Amino acid sequence: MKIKLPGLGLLEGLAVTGKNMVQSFYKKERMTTVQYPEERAPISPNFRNFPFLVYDKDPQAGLRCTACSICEKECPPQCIYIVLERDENGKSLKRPKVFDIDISVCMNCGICAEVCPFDSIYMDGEYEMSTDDRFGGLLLGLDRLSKSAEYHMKLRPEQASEVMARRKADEEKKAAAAAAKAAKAKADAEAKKAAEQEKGGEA
Amino acid sequence: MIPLLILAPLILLAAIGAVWMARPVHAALMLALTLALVAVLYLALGAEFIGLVQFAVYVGAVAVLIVFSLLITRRGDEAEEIERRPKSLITGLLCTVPVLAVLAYSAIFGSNIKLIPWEAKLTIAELGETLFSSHAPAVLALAVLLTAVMIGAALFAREPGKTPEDPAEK
Amino acid sequence: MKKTFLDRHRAGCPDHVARASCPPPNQNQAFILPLAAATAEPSLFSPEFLPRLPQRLVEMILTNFGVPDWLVTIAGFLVAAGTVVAVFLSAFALLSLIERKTLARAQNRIGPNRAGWFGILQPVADGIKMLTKEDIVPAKAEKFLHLLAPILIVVPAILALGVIPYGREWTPVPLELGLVFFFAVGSLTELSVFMAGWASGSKFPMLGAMRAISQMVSYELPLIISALGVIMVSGTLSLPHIVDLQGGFQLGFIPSWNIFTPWGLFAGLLFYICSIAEANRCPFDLPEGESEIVAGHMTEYSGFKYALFFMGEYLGLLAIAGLFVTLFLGGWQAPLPGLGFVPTWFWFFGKLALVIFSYLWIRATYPRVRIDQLMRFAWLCMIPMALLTLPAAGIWHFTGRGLLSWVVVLPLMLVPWVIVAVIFNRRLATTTRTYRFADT
Amino acid sequence: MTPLSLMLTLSSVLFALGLLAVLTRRNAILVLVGIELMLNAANLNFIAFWAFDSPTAHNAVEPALSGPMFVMFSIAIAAAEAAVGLAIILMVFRHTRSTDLNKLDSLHG
Repeated sequence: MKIKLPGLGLLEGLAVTGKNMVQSFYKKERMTTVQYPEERAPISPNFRNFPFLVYDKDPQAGLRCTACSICEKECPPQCIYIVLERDENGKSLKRPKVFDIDISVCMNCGICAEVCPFDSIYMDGEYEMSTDDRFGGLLLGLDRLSKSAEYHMKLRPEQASEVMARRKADEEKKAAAAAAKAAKAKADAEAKKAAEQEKGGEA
Repeated sequence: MIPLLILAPLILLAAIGAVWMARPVHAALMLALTLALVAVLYLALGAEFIGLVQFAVYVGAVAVLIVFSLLITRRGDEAEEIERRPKSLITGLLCTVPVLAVLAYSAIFGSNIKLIPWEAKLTIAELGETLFSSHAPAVLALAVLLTAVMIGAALFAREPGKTPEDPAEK
Repeated sequence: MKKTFLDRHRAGCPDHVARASCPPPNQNQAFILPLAAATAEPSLFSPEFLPRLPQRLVEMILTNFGVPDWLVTIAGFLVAAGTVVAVFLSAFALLSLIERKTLARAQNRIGPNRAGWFGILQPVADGIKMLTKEDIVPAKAEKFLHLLAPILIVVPAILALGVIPYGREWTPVPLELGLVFFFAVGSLTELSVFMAGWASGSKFPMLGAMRAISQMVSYELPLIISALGVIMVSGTLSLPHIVDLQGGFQLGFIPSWNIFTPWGLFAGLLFYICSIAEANRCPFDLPEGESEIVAGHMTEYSGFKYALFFMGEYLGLLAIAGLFVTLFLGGWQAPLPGLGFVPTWFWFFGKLALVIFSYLWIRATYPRVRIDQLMRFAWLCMIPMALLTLPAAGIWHFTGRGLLSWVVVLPLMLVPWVIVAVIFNRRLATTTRTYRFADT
Repeated sequence: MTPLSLMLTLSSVLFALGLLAVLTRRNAILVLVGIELMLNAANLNFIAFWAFDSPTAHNAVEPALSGPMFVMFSIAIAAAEAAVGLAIILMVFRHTRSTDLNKLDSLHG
């Protein structure tokens, strides 16, 4: 039965801060703060800040984004603006000519990363985004948004590796499908040629 | 003699300020200044303990009390106060000037008793001893008076009817 | 003169005090006690006389130049005042850094370490920042009073610092009525807090000032009553003499400070709590509670006047802590018998550092007290307990000041303390809070 | 103009100023300021006579400190009077919402 003397609560409070004060000098896990500009605290894996676009090898050609603008429609604060690139006679080139995200509006919810069918947009981990220009500086264009797949791999290893695995599997399937289609097309072509030879023969 | 000559005009100026100033809080602060200067005068005259007690009691407590009650009863009526003052001043002066004349006459010409000046020094030990030996009943009466005053003042100033309810019990 | 009670008491000076250091004080002492016993002039640089070095140097130089005697004493006092101000302004600068570092350590942070080596130049940085900030005076403010208020907060703190005995040889101004002077000057801060609040013109400072004054007034009473016990027992109001009477050791190693007496323990605790409230420090820092009244009476101040307020607050804290050390922790008396070689002012500033560290520790621990709890605590708990220490000191004196008096006085003090503590605790015990979780 | 007479004239002028304040001020609290001034003038007389006239020379029997003693009691009583006076003024203010002495004439009959 802990005797509850009226004054003891005060002393216990002092004991707690005293312990903190003393241990902060020698116990490592007590000192959670780091000297910010020089050392930086490691960010946790699923920390998400503004989105970024992934490109495989070449920033222009390898850009995974096909300007389907699903993310533009899904974005709650509507801070994404996409213009589809079309060649001279209006046929879509499945590539964004303009892809702007207004990071002063973006609330880092990550919905665009979830809905993107082409694994092209993911949440970034970079938090030092301060600029001196309130409007232009906070409107990130394609050049600042697109980052390499290796960066994605470095930023979020397991998510990136999962995406790469899935993409590799798709390629193989596509390749296989293409091969199969090619084979079928070849088979049809031969069957048609054979049919024409019989018709030629009959005629 | 020199400190007295320096302090006397200062005290008068501060007292005039306390009487004449339009805004009540300024008058109260000038009163605090007068009381502080009178305390310094007591120190100059050699009564240190009295000077320090006067400083602590008056400047520390009474002046704050007056200023506090001025805050509580704040009503911006200085304007009336200013425009009405000339009329009230004449009647006021009519009453106080004869009083002042009598007092001043007796002060300057009246005192012909043989004074034997001495090096005035108030030792705290003597003051304490006389206070508690020959004046002990007076001190006890004063103690009773002060407690009665404290309780009375608290009762007067309290809101009528409403006992201050204790938030903890709610 | 017939032998009065006080003479009989003083003639029989308490034995444990070395007779030499306890002259019967009922001689006709001058308003200012003789500066130092006319011992042989000590060597100029002996550690004991270090604090008085500048004063003695100036007096020596001036007497060589044939300056009239009264001018020399005035110059001596000015230089002594200069040393006090220099020492305690640097202590104020250091204290503002140490406070932030200790609070940081209590919260597992490191505290300011950017400006200079380990943050040692942080006070300089703060000072420059304060000086370069623009000094805004609100339009509706009374210009003169607005300027006068911060000055009137710093002046009493420095005046009070001049009276405290820092070493056997060094009391800047050894007044015969040191304690009365301290409290008289200390009560001036209430007027200046009012001026700060009222002269700023707007509502927040006015409310903050009213709260600050009601707190300081209601905590000044127990402060003075708990100091009365010391005056009663020592029989004098002069601080150097009170410290002399706390010399010597009981039972061989316990120093006979006032804190180690049955009544002194409780009076010291009350004085300590009231000194926290008087200096407006946490947990009684209601007047400038940031969450409630912006910055209390200091809201409309900026730049140097704001820095003056902080200087006033910290110097006031140093002064009241110095008085606590002088009255209860035996000023410059050594804690253990065989430490004669250490200069005495070292003990005073060591104890002062410990007391100030305890203030910081308390600030790191306790939440702010609500205004009505604060008032009820002062009037219902502090003043009765402070009044209780007076009869206890009397009984302690008349039962011979020895072990027997401990046995008699301690229960007399403990029982009411426990009763009040339990009653206070039960009334304040808030009803247990019932949590209603959202019914999912 | 001996120092004693200087002190006496000072206290008489202070007394006159206090009386002037009591007579001319309309705000009840400032009347109290006048009363405080008058009380201080009286105290000043006591201390002046004590300081400039050697008590022991005249009659050794009478205690030397009658002046300061009187002033001690008068300061205490003046503080008590100020406290009660202000409490009454607050009560009157709460009742009639004004401290203007001219408005407090409900006993006019």
